Amino acid sequence: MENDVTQPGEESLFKAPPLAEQERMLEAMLFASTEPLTTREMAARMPHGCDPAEALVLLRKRFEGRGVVLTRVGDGWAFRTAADLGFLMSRETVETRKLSRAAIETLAIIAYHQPATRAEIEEIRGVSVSRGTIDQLIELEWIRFGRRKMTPGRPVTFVVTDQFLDHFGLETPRDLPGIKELREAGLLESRMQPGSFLGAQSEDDEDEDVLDLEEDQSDMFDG
Amino acid sequence: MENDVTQPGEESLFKAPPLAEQERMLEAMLFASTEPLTTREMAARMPHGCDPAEALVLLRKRFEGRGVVLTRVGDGWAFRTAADLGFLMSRETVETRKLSRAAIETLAIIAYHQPATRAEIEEIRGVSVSRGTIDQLIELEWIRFGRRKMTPGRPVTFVVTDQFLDHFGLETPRDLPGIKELREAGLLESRMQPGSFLGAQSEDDEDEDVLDLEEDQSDMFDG
Amino acid sequence: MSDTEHNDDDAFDAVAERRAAEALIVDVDGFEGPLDLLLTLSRTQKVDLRKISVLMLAEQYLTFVEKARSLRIELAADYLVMAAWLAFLKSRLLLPPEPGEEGPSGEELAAHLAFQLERLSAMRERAAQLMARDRLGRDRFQRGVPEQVETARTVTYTATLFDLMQAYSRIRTKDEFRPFVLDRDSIFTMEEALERMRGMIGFTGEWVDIISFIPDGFRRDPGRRRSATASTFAAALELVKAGKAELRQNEMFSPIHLKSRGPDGE
Repeated sequence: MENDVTQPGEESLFKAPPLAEQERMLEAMLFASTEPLTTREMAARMPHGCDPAEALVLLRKRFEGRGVVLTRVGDGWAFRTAADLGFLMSRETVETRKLSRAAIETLAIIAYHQPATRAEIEEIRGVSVSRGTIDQLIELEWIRFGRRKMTPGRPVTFVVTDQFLDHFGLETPRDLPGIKELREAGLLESRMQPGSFLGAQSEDDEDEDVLDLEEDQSDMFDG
Repeated sequence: MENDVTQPGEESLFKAPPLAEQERMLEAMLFASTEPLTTREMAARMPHGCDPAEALVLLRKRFEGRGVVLTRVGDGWAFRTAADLGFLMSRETVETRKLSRAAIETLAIIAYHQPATRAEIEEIRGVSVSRGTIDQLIELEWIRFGRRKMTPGRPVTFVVTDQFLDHFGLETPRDLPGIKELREAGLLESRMQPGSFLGAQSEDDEDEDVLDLEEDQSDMFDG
Repeated sequence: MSDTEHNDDDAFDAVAERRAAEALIVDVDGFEGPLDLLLTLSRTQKVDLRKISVLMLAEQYLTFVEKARSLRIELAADYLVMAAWLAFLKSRLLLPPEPGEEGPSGEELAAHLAFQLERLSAMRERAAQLMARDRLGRDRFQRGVPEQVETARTVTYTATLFDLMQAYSRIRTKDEFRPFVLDRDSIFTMEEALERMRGMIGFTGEWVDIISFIPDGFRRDPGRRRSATASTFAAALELVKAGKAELRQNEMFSPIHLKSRGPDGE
């Protein structure tokens, strides 16, 4: 922004590489990385004036129907092999730990109800969530802590991660199978028992230690 | 893919998949493989009757001049970044290291107890905090100096920064999971009695005066 | 709420149902809580969950619990809590509400239970669909050899929230939660001073400058010296208080002398 005579637009016209060249660059970067890259990350590595978003459209189109396809994962993009060719890759398969039924259900509940509190998960499953279950899902990097709920006790919430989306081939959480129907059927509403029974119970026992900690933390805002 | 009329099962029984399909298979295998693949290895994984050599010619041609190229490596084949785009990979070599145990513990204490004085950190960790540890965390911009404590000696305090929140995906320091949540997630050992933890926590608060006095003392001897 | 489709023709079904219930009992460990069991029982009604007869379901459940009891199978407490609640629900559904009675009606409670079952069932289905998707590392694969071009290497430090939490948990669960200890070796405590002086004054019968009790390591460095001086002085006062020594000082700021009162001074 010094004493440029040219407009920023013109400048990038002269200096930015042609779109086809930008597409090559994206291709190289995305091939080289195992993890999804965001357009911001890619732009940072490309010469000044490049627009990854535009080149990305071309690149995605180019790989449509190919053995390797360009997939969106949350905010990022990644090349992944086409699902119908999985049979060729038996040797690359990493044997994953088998998840317990409790873990699978807990994961689904978090994905569909996110952000979900522990009490909500327990309310839906009708049983308490064991310590190991959440731990396992966090370790797999499929869930993480979200914002605290603005309800009494300010319970923490759980949300799914980009790794979750990547693993299950979802572009965004909105692409979860049947989520629209569930919402329309009112099955994603947090409805508690009239009166009190299941669930209400687990809400009550928000331990004092949470409060304790919060008190501690809230001190810093008083300053 | 293209205009398949036959079922996949029949296909492999009677005739090899169309060449375009074979090309897709090569593309996927070469992409996902951890090492270069020979045509023989690829043929072994593909349906009966496939000819990788022929499809390889097509695939190689397809990637000519692209961001990645199909390269011969020894007896095998592998995708490699085009030589002229190597500069894009340079940022990928940022080496990330895990924080030392001392640093992560110090950071955790500051995050949970902020504003925290050096003496408080030492009290909780049970060992003295090296200057390097604090310096490193400040350099990472994860902690900064807070207000001085209004206690004798007016010790400086440390608090976490916005960059810290950003890095750890927290919106506010209040979103840090509390003790109860840590325990529920299986991160706290059960052998620790909840009571004793609580006790320790509240003791900290009571001991504040004592702590500050001791720090005061140390200042005096620093002379 | 009571059912009209309960004909005598269903006698056969009732037997089959009872058999099914018995089979369930053997598998009581296979259930993840009472809600799960209720969902399984509801399947025997072979109707859409929205049309389920909650009353009939309550009866099925109570039969199950009764049966388990007769077979002397111990059920976890939450199963019994649910049984009690269902018995209460049943009475609410069957009896007209008492005048002035408070709380939700039987229908409201039944509707919520049906909602819970439908929701649990829906989540189960979705969970199964999720697990059946084309998964990374099983059906879809990432690049086998991520490329690394070695150039200028910058080091950044990283940690995840998980690391942070683990670290904090680790500190908080240390076996011994030791009280505050000064880990500074430049401090000579009063206890140490007292220990040292007790060992030395037994042999002295004459006035000695208390400075001479300061150990060698604490004489040079001003900070250490100050600490040792203070603690030695405090220890000397302690000895006087205990009647084991006498102190004297000729004038302000002059050296302080200490003399043992001898072994008989005890």
